[in-house]
Amino acid sequence: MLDYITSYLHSDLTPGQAGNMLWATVYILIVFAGISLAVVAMNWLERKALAHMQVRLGPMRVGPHGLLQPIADAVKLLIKEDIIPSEADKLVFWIAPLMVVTAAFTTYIVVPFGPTHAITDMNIGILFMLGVSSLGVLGIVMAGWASNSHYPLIGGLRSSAQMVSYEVAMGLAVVSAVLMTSMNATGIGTLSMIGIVNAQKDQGIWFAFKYFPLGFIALAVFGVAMVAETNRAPFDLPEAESELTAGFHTEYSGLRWSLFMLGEYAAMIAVSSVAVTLWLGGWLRPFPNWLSGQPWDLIFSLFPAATFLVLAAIAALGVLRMPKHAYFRVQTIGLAGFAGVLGLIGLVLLIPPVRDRVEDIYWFVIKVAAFMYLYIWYRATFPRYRFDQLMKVGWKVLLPVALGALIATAVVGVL
Amino acid sequence: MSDATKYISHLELGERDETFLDSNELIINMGPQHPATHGVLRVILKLDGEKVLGTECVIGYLHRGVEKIAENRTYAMFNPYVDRMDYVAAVSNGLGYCEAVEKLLNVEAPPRAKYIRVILAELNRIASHQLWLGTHALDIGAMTPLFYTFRDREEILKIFEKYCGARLTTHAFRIGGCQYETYEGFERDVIKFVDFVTPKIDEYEELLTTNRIWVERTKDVGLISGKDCIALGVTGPVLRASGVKWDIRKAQPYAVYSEMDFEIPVGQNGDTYDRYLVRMAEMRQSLRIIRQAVGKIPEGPIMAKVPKVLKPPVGEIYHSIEAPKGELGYFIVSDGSTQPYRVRVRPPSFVNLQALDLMVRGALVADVIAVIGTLDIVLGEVDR
Amino acid sequence: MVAKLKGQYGSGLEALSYLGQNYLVADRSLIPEILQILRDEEQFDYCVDVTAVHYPERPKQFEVFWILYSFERNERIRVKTGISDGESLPSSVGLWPTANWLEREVFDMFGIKFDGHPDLKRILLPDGWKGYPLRKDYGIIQQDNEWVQINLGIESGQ
Amino acid sequence: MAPVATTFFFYFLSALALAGGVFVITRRNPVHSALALIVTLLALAGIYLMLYAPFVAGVQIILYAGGIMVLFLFVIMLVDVGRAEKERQFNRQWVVAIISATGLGVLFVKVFANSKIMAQLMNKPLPTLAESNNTQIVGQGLYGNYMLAFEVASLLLLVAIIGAVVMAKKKI
Repeated sequence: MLDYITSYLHSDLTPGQAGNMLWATVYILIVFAGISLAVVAMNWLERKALAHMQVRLGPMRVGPHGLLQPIADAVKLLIKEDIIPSEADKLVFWIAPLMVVTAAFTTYIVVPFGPTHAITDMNIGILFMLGVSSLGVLGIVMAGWASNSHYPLIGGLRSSAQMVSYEVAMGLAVVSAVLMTSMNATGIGTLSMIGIVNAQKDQGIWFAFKYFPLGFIALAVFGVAMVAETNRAPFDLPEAESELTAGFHTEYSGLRWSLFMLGEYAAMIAVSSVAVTLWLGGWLRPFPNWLSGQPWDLIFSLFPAATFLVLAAIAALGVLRMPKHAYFRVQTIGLAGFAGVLGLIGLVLLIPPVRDRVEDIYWFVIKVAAFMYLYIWYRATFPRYRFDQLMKVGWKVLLPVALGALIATAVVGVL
Repeated sequence: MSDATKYISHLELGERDETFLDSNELIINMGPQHPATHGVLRVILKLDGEKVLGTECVIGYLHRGVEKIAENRTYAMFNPYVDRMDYVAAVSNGLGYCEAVEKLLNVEAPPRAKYIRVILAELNRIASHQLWLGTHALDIGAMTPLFYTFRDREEILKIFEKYCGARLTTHAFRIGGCQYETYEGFERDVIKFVDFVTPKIDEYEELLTTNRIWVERTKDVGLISGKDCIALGVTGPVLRASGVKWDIRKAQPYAVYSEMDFEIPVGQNGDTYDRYLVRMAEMRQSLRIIRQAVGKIPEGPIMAKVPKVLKPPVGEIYHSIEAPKGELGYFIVSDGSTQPYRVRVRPPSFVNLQALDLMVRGALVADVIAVIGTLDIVLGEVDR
Repeated sequence: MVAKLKGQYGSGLEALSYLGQNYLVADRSLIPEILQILRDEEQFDYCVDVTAVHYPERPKQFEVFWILYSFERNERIRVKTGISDGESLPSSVGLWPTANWLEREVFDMFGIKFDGHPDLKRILLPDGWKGYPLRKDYGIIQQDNEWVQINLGIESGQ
Repeated sequence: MAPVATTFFFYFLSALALAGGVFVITRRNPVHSALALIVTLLALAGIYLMLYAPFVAGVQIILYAGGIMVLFLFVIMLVDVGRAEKERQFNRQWVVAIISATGLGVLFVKVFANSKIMAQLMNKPLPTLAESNNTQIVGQGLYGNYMLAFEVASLLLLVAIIGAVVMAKKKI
């Protein structure tokens, strides 16, 4: 038994490939918890970043700088009354949010956080990812229909049309990246997520910069399509609040509604992971060619610890800047505790074995976080597209551009 | 007019086409509780998919019988009520009412009072346009301008509060002049505000004017020609954006607008984008007026000699001013008693709202939102 | 203009001015023609307002006003006429489409009917409401109690 | 990876697919039927995975469950479900259907009972399918040996698309 547990530690495969059920379960639990935590953190970060872009403070009351706001929100949503409209189709109404969440979380099976840090590596990794994430739209359509109300129905119709349209452009962009994996000596490419990153490692270039600007164009197309796929501003028509009140989830409340939100944010992280894996080198650290060699490896492996230490320093600065007043005492202590935890994590990350294992994950997460920041930025900047304009962008701009980039990549690759 | 039916918004809400596959004609009830109808407007939409076949506005949810109240109050007592109509431009409402009653009484406010009135009315115009811009942008999906405009509108409200103690329903003017002398440092505050807000308007424009999505969402949306505007009685920025250079401040100047040097911004196409540009330019012109007015403001009394009990002679008067939303008119009939015999308010929002149907027919649902926003209606004024 | 109109219609028409504002007082029978002429020949292309006043003690209970404006001449004019209760007026929606809602409001508040109006129904008050609030015999706190009880499920709206 | 609990998953997925299929034809509400069809399609994808055909499984999910069923639902949602439920079902050929289904069933039972044919089938050595490069094999097959068939199929689809456009548009 012990052997069963420890044998995996020496292998350089993902637990799924190694066939180690125990470690696969552990990984699933870690990924599930990690993504849930990321969604919660994203909730807070989005509100804070958005607020600062809009000359306001955002949550400030629950905990220091509103750090505990997501928890308060979660509690509120859990204890809220769960309403099912009497005319709704109860079964479908009940299944819809589960479908969205399930689809969003299932995709993480193949997301490679590091060379071995994935639940499993499938031969059809990217295909699986796109396929399962496209099941999420079924949940939205079902929610729109089951609510038996006009606004959700229009929201559901909009979202199905939108997602089906943008999947085409998205798929073509992905294909051009997959095509790049076959530009090696054997001429055989791969659909496996880990394989794609390894191809970038072997070819010594991130696919975003390969055949510049072709790879970059494909990334840009994917970057637009992924925003549309996840129903986020400026493509948030299915839930356009000023037009359709709340679109497909108008009739949802409490826990079910929060499941939709959970699914939406999880899907955002998932598609960002795809973009990072396909074009931005996944877990690879930046500048592997230019800044190569032992010292640089060491410096880059110190980044995770440095990040946490800087965050801890910022939090500590916040502690110093807290008003010296009895009213703020609890908050000050809380913030100091938070700074302490961050600092402690930073120190732990300095220990060499931990450092080496965590570095891959760190770079992956940082790249995904950049995409998540883009999501917030879009939301603060752009008005919402109209439906016909959305379709026009999807079919008349993105699709030809993606197709052109694909053909150009193939031609350049053969030459 | 032969093509009068073009202007009539009347939905045939008859039987639906009951074929099995062709039943995608949808009747949607938008409002009275809806995030984008700016209050309690209810619009019944007849849709073919997302295309609007026709609309019908159902209003009156905020009807308070202001005109009936007026008949049972004295002239001075009714003054605060007018603030509650267009509650985002209360100063303009008060200005129109006070001037109308003054006309009826045949008195004239002293010059200093008139200058104060102009300054406050123009500040209020800016505040109203800022509120419009924020909510309009929010309707179209841009959240950020809302917070920018509300931050700057706050400064105006602070000036109001310092001047008369109220932020929104100011009741700033009295029949015959102003009740309050300006506070110490009023001019300085106003000039400081003008200097502060001038770059901010550029900031709003930076966010929106060249934003591609904004331009796509507003260009050629809600088109209305100048001829249609006049036929439908649409006034204010909507009329000017359609290319008709008409502003009561210039055409029939009241208060001291005849002494001010400003321009009337006009648009060409009469679409939502032009209306946006016109309102932005109007804010700049208002700043220009304020700057001049503060420079020229004379010393002197702020209240004309009016009797304690107002008893206008028998007669009737119509007086209108250029409110932020268009022509705001007061038609007052006096029977010689202390109470007006009849007060009729000619609300710009009410008349402008009629144009909604013409502007959105054939457009998409999302355009309805944009057009309701661009008409800049305030339901307190529509329903009175 | 006034002279011309007066020559045409004689005693049915009076042209007056009060506080610098011109207005015509016309007979009910002359209204459609006068409005037509004002719009077509005198360029009063903008109907500012249509409203009414109730004088319960007069035989012709209602005075109805049209407030017109001409962009060409930058001039306002009021046309007023008196009608008795139950009498109707020709609708001017054909002349100025803006009169649509304005006439509906007059109907809503005074109960004056406009012939030829495309959709004459209540606008500010609910469709089933009884009574015309801006008539002088309608008390200020009066309301259609029956409607309130049926539709709102409360005893009284006061 | 070594397969786990193969028998269980085979029967589980088969039962799911069968139950879904039955629900598709027995539900009166078309949306419920469509959802049952999705369950069937997903179960089939699972069976493909068990057959070491991950590429087919992935395509099954992305095309049928994620694409075509969304369009199905799209159309069904626009239809007045209340009316559709009262509509006469398309089951007038139930006699023919029963006869053909029974025939097929008898054939299956016969083959299964006939030990000679079974032995012949079972004794054949199974070709070893490599899970790790399944996609590559499919790709080479489609664009190598079966190039012509593949292109003909795509041409057929193109014709179908043009036909749909012509039928949907009243005037071009």
